[in-house]
Amino acid sequence: MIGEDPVRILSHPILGEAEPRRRLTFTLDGKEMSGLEGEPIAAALRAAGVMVHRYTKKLQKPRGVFCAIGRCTDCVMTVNGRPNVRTCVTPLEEGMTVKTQRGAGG
Amino acid sequence: MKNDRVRDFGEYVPAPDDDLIVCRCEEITKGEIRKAVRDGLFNVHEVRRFIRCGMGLCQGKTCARLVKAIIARELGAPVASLSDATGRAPMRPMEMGVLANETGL
Amino acid sequence: MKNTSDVLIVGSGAIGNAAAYYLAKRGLSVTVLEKSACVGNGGSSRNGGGVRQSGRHPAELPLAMYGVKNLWPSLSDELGVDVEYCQGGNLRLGKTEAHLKILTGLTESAVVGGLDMRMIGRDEARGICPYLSDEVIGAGWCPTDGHANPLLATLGFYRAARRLGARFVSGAEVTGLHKIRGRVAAAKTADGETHGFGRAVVAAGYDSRKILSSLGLDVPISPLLLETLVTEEAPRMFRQMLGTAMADFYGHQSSHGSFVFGGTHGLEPYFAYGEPRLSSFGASSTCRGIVGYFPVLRDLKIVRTWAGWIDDCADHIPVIGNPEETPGLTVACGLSGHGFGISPVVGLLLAQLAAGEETSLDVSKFRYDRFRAKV
Amino acid sequence: MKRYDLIVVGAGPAGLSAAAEAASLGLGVALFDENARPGGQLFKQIHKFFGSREHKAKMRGIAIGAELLAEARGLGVEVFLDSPVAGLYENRELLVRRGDGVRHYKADAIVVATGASENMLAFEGWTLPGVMGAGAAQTMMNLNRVRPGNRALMLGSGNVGLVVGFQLLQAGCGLAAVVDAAPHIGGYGVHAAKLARTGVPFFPSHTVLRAEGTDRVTGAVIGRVDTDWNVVPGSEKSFAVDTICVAVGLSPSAGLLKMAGCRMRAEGPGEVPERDDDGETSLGGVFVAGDVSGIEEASAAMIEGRLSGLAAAAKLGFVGGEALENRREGLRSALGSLRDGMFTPKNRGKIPASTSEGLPVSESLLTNGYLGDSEAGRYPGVKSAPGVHPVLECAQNIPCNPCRDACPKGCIRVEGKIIALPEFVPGSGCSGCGMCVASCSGQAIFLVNEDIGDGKAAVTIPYEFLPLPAKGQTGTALGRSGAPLCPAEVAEVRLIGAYDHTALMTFTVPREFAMTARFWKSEVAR
Repeated sequence: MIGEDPVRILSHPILGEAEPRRRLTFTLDGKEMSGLEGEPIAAALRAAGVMVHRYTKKLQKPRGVFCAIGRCTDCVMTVNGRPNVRTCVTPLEEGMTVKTQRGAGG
Repeated sequence: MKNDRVRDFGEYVPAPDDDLIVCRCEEITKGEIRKAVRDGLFNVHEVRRFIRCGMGLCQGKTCARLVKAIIARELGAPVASLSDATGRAPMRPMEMGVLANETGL
Repeated sequence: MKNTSDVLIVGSGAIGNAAAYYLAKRGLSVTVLEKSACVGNGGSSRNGGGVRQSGRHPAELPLAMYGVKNLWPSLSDELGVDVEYCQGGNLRLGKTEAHLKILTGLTESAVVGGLDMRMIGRDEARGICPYLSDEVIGAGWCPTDGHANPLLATLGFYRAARRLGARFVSGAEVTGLHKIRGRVAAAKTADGETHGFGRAVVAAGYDSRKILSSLGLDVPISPLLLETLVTEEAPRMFRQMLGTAMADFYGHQSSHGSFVFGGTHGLEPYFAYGEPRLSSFGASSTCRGIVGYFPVLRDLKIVRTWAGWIDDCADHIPVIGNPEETPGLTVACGLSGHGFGISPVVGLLLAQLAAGEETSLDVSKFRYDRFRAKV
Repeated sequence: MKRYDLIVVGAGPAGLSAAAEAASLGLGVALFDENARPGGQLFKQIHKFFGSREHKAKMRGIAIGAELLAEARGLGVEVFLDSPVAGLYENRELLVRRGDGVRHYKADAIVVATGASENMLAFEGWTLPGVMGAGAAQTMMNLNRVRPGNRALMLGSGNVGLVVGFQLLQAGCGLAAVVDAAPHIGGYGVHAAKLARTGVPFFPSHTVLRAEGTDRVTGAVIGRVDTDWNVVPGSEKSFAVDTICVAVGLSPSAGLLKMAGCRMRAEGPGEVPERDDDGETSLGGVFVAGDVSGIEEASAAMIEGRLSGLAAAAKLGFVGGEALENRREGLRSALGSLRDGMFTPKNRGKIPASTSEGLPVSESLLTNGYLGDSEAGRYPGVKSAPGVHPVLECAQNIPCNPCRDACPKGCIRVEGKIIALPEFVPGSGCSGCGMCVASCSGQAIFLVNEDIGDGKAAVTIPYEFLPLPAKGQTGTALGRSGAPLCPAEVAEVRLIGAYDHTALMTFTVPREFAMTARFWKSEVAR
């Protein structure tokens, strides 16, 4: 099941085999997608090949994961209607609606 | 540190990377920072307050060092002569509703 | 550089910088000495940005009205920087009959002073700002009030004054002023330097008290902590300046989209003067106030909180003028937490006082020696 | 108000160590961390640590994290996860987010162990998705187990850049180059050599000029810089990469300390808190440990944590006298031995010309990332000998000695300080057990049998990649530089528990390559 996503690391020389985890479904801009229970939204998106999380307010430039530990706030998206959610530290939940954020969202 | 702010910077010489984004949150460029310094904003705090670089969602966690280096270079001063921006609570963005819900006082 | 100038200003806050600008514009040589390493580092950069006329003491109201009529609308053009002045009105909100009584009192007093202000009901208030809690039953409404960005206005005056040739020295703490042959004519800084001048303007917030005491003047001001917070950027919601009958909080949405709110929790007098430090409960207190009146803001994230000092005067209105017993000295202090909105006009009055001109407004109510014992 | 003797902020190596030390002395300790799992960066650090036994050398970061957490919990430390500390206020009061509210906590002593955040470099295109901190790549692949990309460029050759570069390879992501503006590689030579022998090129005195792409990174252009940091015209080189990792140093995450008014001092381009030898700051009773007090390795952070936990305990009267002195002395000496050698914090930015043994430092290692074939023999671990024997390609004084302890036969000598270069003692009867190979955190030890008959030699290398080759498989032997040398057949692959995930792979090559073949690839050279 995990093997559906080619960028997931299933076998790792040090970390071993990936533990099987439950698949969760969520939507990105209305499109149904899936990820794994316990992983941040950003990881599920990356596994699905999504790189662009938002477009900036002034220059409408794309942004994605940059620090991955919740500090830089570059990876924010509109999640369940709330803008500016740090996807790299927010766990994925079943049924989430995730939207590519434009500017400040809203 | 006493700082007499009378200073002649001479003509502004545009740099090829003036349009480089430095503050990622507020999309402030290197050129804007350089011009702010020439306008008399001589430290990290004043530049932040005047052009908002480092005042966005991440509060300067990414760009602080870069901004400081640009200011120092424009002033012709060592980086160590400038202090970093102050730390401000909350260390991570926090919803009003959460902050309002105080327990354990 | 020679340490002499026509006018020496102590303090580069909003008022000192505004005075420097208006003086430099008059062609006078100006030096501004600032204790901090940073210009505009006191209350000027730390307040909620209100440009209010409503809720002012009758003595202060003419200053606020003059500024709103004559200075604020053109300030961005004048300074060459957008100070984000927004004349969106002021809503002072109430939830109880007791609140309405306070608001009615404030409104009546403002009307006597000639201000366009009135009490409005629940529906009209909601028509002006649709995000109010259902608990709001009425408000005082002043349509000509508004807000501006204190950082940009304070630094904008600084920048404009500097362009006109005013000399600013930061990190220069004035330890005392000195008379020469009966006239205030020199200032000493902590590093032992002396500055000579034709006239001194003291606009140093609470520190003014110590500086003035070096000339034998005592002004009854005390430091009061102010705590402010700012949120993440949000889509445009409302233009008004907001407050409440009980002054639990006040604030506005800036043109950037972030909300700036200040608040009081009642324990402000008990913090010792020094580097201003936040209380651990202030932001929570302010947030409770805000979400109580604007439940829709509950999920909005706070990104920064900070503290500053108010120079609170015994009767909560400023001291402005040229004390007769110290020729050569002009004073503006004790702005008592409502200085930002009147900073351009106070700066202009200081410039007029220092330049020996007739002032645009009567400042006699702000005399330094007006204080009398109660019994 | 919930009150503790000690509150520790940050459950990384320093924080966990501080909490455990204090709890072991009887303090009531709470530990707060913003993350869902404790360990700080330890759980991303899948490489083996340097140092000696007391520093948990040759253990991997992940295992150290698990061990420290178990120790702290076992000693009664209350660990609060998902609990970001919003602020540090007067009287050692903390405001902490707990669920959908905030709680107030106070303590008689506080240890701030909030770690560091990555420095950044601004260049054209650096805001494109695909440009990220090296730490971000590490988080994505080692915690979240997704590859950050398929082919990356690493900017920065300090230990973070080198270690994360290797981890990218382990995760199955290609590494196009390691680029550094400095004229020399900043991190340990052994870390660089691990990359170089797989064929990763190093570009010292180069900087990234731009990231290419419109909606994500599709390439990177680098250029050479002269001594004034100006780009040399015509020196541009392009790489087809989808990921650019930035590893240009770390800065203390000192926000809590600064908001509380802690005195800071300038250090390099940033600021660090002023502190005494035990980590106490200008805010009495508030201590710092780990990267927040100045950037060092995690091994040092753990000892600093112990020292601050101990000092807090002493301040609160839980320990004193000889017990305190002995413990403190032991910890300080352990810290001192880690801070010794060529890479001591005092040497930052400087390159010594010779080792403490007086041997010239390998210029090739510093610029190309590998020992020149003609240089290797000058170091005491590299000697020819009959039969199977270890070859220790350890050429810099770094604080590390597990190889000595790993050898049951006494073939390896590390004299005096742990920064001394290991020496191979010929004739001591190497059995070829491979424990030294697996114990070397720098993967710089090889077993060589220079003559196994038939004109062949056998070379055993540490191998931490998947898939593991099979016995009999043919491939190509690569030299230290990653250049193909000759065909090589896999003779044996050993992976036992004691090797801790480092496989020992033996391949055979013509005899003349015994002292130069140092890696193996399954592709057959054309």
